[in-house]
Amino acid sequence: MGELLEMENISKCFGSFYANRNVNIDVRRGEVHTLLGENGAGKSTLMNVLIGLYQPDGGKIVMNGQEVQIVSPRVAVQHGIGMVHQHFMLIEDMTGLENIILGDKRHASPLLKEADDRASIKEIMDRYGLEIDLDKRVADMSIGMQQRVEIMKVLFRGADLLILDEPTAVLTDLEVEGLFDIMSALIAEGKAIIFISHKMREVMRISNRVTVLRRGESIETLDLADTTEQELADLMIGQKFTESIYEKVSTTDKTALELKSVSYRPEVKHGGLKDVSLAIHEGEILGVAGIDGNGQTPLAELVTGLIKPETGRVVGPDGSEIALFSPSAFIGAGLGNIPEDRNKMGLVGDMTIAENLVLKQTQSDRFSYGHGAWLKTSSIKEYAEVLKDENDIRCTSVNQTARSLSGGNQQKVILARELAAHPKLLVAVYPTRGLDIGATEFIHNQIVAQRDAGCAVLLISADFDEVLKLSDRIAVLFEGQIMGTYRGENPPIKEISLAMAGK
Amino acid sequence: MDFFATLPTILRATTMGAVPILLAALGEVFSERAGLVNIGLEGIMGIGAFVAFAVGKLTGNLWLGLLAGMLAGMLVNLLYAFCTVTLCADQVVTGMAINVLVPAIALFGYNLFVGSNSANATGEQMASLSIPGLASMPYVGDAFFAQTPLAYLAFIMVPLVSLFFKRFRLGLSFRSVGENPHASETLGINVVRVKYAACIVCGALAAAGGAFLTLCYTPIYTDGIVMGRGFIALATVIFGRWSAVGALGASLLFGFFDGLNVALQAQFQAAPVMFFKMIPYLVTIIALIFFGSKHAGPKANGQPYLREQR
Amino acid sequence: MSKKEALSLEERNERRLAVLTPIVSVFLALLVGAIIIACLGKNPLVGYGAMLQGSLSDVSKIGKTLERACPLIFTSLCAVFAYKCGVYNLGGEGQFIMGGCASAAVILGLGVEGPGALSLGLVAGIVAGGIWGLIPGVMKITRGLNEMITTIMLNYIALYFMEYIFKNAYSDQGLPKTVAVPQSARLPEVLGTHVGVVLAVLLGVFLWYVIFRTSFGFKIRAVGMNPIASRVNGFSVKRLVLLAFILSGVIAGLGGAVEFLGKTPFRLADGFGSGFGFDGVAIALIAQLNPLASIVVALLFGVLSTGGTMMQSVIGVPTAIVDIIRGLIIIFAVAGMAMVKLPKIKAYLANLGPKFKKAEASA
Amino acid sequence: SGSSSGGDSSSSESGSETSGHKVAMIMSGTVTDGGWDQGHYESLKRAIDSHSGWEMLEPKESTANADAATAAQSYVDQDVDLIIGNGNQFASDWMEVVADALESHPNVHFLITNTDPVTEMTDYESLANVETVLPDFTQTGALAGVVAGLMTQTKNIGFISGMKLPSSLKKFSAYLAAARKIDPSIEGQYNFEAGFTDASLGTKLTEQWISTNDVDVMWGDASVVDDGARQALEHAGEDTHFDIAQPIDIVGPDQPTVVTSTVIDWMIGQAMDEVEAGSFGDGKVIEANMENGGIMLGSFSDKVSADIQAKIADYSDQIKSGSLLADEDISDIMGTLG
Ligand SMILES: Nc1ncnc2c1ncn2[C@@H]1O[C@H](COP(=O)(O)OP(=O)(O)OP(=O)(O)O)[C@@H](O)[C@H]1O
Ligand SMILES: Nc1ncnc2c1ncn2[C@@H]1O[C@H](COP(=O)(O)OP(=O)(O)OP(=O)(O)O)[C@@H](O)[C@H]1O
Ligand SMILES: [Mg+2]
Ligand SMILES: [Mg+2]
Repeated sequence: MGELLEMENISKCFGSFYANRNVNIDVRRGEVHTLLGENGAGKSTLMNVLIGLYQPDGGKIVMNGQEVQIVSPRVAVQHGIGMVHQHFMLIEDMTGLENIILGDKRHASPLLKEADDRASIKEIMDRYGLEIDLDKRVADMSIGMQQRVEIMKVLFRGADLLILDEPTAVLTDLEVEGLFDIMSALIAEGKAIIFISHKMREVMRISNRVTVLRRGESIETLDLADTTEQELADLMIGQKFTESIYEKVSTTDKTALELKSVSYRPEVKHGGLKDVSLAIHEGEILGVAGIDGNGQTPLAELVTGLIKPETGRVVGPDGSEIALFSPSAFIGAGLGNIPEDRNKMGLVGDMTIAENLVLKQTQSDRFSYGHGAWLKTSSIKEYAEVLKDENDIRCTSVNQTARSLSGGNQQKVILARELAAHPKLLVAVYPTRGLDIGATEFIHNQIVAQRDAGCAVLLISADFDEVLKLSDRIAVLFEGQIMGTYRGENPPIKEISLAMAGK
Repeated sequence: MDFFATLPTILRATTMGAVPILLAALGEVFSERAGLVNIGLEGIMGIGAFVAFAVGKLTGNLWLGLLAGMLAGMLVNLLYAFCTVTLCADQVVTGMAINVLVPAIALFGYNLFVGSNSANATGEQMASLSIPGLASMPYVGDAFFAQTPLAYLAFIMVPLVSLFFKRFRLGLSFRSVGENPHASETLGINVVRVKYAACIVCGALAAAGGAFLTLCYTPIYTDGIVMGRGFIALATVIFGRWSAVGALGASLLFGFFDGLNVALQAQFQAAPVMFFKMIPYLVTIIALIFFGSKHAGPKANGQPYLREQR
Repeated sequence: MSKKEALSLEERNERRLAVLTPIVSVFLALLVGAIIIACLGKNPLVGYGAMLQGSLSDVSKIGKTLERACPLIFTSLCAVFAYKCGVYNLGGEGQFIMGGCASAAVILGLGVEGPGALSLGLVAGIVAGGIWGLIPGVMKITRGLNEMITTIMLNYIALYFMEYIFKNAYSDQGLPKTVAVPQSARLPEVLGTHVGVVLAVLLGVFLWYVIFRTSFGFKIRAVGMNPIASRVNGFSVKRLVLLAFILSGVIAGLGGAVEFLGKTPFRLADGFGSGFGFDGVAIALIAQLNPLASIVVALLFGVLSTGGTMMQSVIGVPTAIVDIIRGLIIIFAVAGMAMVKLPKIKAYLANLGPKFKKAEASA
Repeated sequence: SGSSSGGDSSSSESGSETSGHKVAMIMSGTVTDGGWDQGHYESLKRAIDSHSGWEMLEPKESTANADAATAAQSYVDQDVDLIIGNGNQFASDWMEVVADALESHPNVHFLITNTDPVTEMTDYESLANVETVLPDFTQTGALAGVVAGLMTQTKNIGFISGMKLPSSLKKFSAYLAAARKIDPSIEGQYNFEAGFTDASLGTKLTEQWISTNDVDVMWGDASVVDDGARQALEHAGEDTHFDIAQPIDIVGPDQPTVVTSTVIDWMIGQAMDEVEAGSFGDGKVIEANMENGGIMLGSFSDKVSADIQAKIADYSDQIKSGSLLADEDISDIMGTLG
């Protein structure tokens, strides 16, 4: 048949829940085969089965016409399968080189053969134009380079079939182009790639064929040439999908927060701020565009009170300078925060959904007697039920842990909590990273609704499309500096792109 | 007191005191590098001390005693491994349970072994081995070059362990498992096997540290003979920043201040000596304050690992 | 609607397991103990009978058992509170001892008597325990030092400090024990035990309320589970962590003062508080960090101690047997509770449920 | 540990119909500690051998402070006639048990060793069912002192005790005073805080004294810590460094440094006699001394020449008659001990 891989009737349950049910997919040499599906559709699960991390509860895997049992990632490597995981699988404290050669078994010697390995890695780097600083600690690398390390790990082990699980979720457009170049070079050599992404633009651009998964089942496999973006989107969510277009508003002059010549560790290129002046107005969305690692994190931390500027002033809505930089002070002044890392910063994963929804309000009279002296558990639960329905949080009960939710639903919990407090300033950092089109749409709608209600929104995103789509004004951040501020209505895309590259 | 007159004895006490801690700490380095914090060192040292004592006495062969002790340590730590690695139980509590259970087993064994026959209560001692020439050096000669073979072995272990983590494929795998087991697994490293291996090595080394107490220090076993050395070993691993050389430095430091404590006790006899006894512990804390960086060690240290869980 | 019921059934099952596992582990440990006893040629049934008889057979025995459990309740509550906030306080013993020392120092040092002295002694214990908890807390917050190590080191320092108290500072005629607390400053007796036991139980109930029913406890738990998210969401994490250190120290310190003021011989001497800290940690974890369950488990440990002593003397087995049983209980409980949380076992147990249901229905 | 004569409990319960007596011993350490508790245990065994009709229960070893009262209570419940506590630490822990037993179990008696009821049992309301044993520590110390004085070449002798008890202070003072009767230039090193479990501390302390103070004879009063001291002596040379053991006779080929032992018998036989006769109690103090065989020197190793042995015998007679040491000799030294 010429197929490199066939997965037939694969099923995988977690407890009594089927993450995959009778999934079928076949992959040919020299193609990019895209898996498309909503959050929780079972894409990663299927791939984890293929790579030997999970053991399937049913079905079979055929490689090159022969049935194989992939009982561990090691076996997968032997069959020439390699995977770049959705969440990076890197040892942050080790160098790029160490990460790449880790666990590799090509030498019989128990000793490390760094020089040999370095040479073969260099060769691969040259062949595909992968640029990696091998002696840098992964923790000190940019996200893009980390991803290249991930790809190198797979190539170094001689994979014929590469699985890329949402590789672009964290990349800038420029880096995505670089990745696509590498992918093209790989398939030109006859290797096969399974690609997962929620960004339809990318899917349309790079795929040869697309398999759509829905609720753990494979729906259809289509040649890209025979389909359209709309058809794929409809198949994926199981109903007609319409993407909203938001009206841009012109800026009011009521300032919610203003940074005046603010600096924070200006000597650091990636992770500092240099002489930043920026005003966020009520009733507008100010989008911050820029390549990840150019000061987004300190900017977000600064406007949420997590860090204190080293020089410069921060002025509140009434024109008074803010002196106390603590999250609670900012929250008290009306801050809503959708933080960068929902698991680490947004939610207490081991607490229930209900508890996460009232996280900041346990002392309020609504949820406790005597200013926090006795929690009203039933009020909390009722409130959670209401928010759950309003925000379409999909869960079996508000008493299940937040950790057990999918990313999209976790994000909805955070959004519900933050918006229920009617913030005056909403800071949203990468709010839709990794979310499917449906969830993304929902989050976007909510953010725009807040703006329309008069809230000032600071949107920080590495997704340029998202910034363009939502922002009323666009500021560009490069190496900790604001390169310029641009209008959101018919934005000068070319100029902005250049500014993002520091030109 | 004349510090320089007592120095050779303090130094001798330093090395004698450092060796058992060092051995246990080296074991703990393996364990923590693979992501397992083992508070049960104390108990493992205890069983090592007893079994080495009993088998050494029974067979008259101290090396056999040492091996038996190490074997016992491995077995005990396999129990720890089963609970923490296979069952994903809490590491601190499991270690704590080891510390309650294992010394009790050792004491029980001792009761059976010695019975009321006090002739069984005193065992054999390893003879020390002077290195000709070096042993007669002033100050350090007696302390460093007139040791028991087991002590030399302990010191030789330090560069070997260092080398293992720096230059060996398996050493790199150990480290990766402690940093990010999920990533290690995706690279074909068998995380569970590495963790078990770490536990076996840790059990053997910690038990050897215990065996040193009965084979090289004093020829008797008593309940509580480990006297908190297992906990000190834990501290030296942190203080030594999870490296073998660091652990050596930290255990020598502790040994030195423990030696100083005894020297002070010996010379200032009428003073409230309990304040001298605090010295090694105070120094450990102070040393940690000044040199124990915020570096928290292997990232996944102390966390359970299940393959099919994120 | 049916979904909700299914979940609550699952929740109920989980809760049932959480209670059942420790109970089963206790029985397993006793079973292994029985086998060892039988191997020694003694009758385990007689032994266990003696254990019950020696610990629970009459009011005064129950009183003694409660008194034995009392310090363990305090140290386990100390561990519960710290762990709930993500603080691995292994220094319960040191804090307990310092509580006893401070209590002794103020009462014997000032030579006071009467209920005033009693309250002073308790307060001193609270303060000293709090300080002994504060020290590792400050070291953790400012220098990032691992509290497991610092608290263990502080245990030793406390131990030697106590030696100074009972051998030098307040020694009874040069003997290695302090002068006894004056009769009038001792904790009053109730029903064959001292009132400290009541205090311990009330404290347990109070802590349950604080941890699970107040906003403060909510924050403590949140910090314990995810300090970063807690900070982002406006909790003063460092302050809460420090408070957890202090309060857990306070609990243990109060325990030390109660032990000193309530239990014969009303003195500090060698062995005061010995092993209570680690036992407390084990109890807390068997109780799954629930203050109320901690009280129950501590009582079990009390029964084991008093009854175990009786068992040894009646059937003549080595002391180590009781320690072995205790160790087995801890390890079985820990392993058992981990085991039922494993996905495979969980799935198996979840499948058991419906099967039982079906069997019941068809029967 | 060792098998008791009584077998299991069923027989011991039925044993109450015979007129036999039961005795139990409670200790902090173990019967094989090579020191304190072993000495007590051997005294008890000797007493049992010479008293038919007495049955010994399994000794209660490793008794934690917190369990000391419960342990005693468990024997009270079994109507054990004589409950022995090895050391004064039991005096304060047993206060309540003893008082309760007086009413509920009048046939139960308590013997606490190394305890002076006048100073250490002031808490007790009644001493009707209690006696103590108090060895003459001046005699023990003096015996060890003359041996040390005769054996030392360097004129430096050492002493390690587990705990700073009045008895330890008295022992050391008599030890040094007696040694100085032989050579007034003799210096004594001491440590009263070594505990009873850390053998390595004994080694380290002794090594210190050997190297900086030239100590060549040690006398130990700290159970296994003494073993540690012997270790250091052996390391320094077993032909020139000597140890005096106590409280049991352990001279033998596996203890090359031990030249003799100061042996204490805890007079348990006398207590048993009193129990049988019904005269036990009232806080009497049973004294153990050289006259009644409670205190003696054990056998000598071949390192003690016949000549020295003869001198020791001479001095022993003086000690026995009280003529060797004057009270001031002892109190002078005791005053320097801090
Ligand atoms: N380790 C796990 N344990 C339990 N359930 C899991 C686990 N992994 C996945 N699941 C379940 O399987 C379903 C599919 O998850 P999976 O990660 O495969 O989704 P996905 O399609 O990759 O989603 P996304 O687009 O968000 O990456 C989820 O809804 C989840 O409920
Ligand atoms: N530890 C866990 N235990 C049980 N189920 C889990 C666990 N982790 C994840 N899941 C399940 O996996 C599903 C998908 O989770 P996942 O985190 O992959 O979603 P996601 O949308 O990919 O999130 P993200 O965008 O953060 O990667 C969830 O629906 C959840 O039920
Ligand atoms: Mg996924
Ligand atoms: Mg995702």
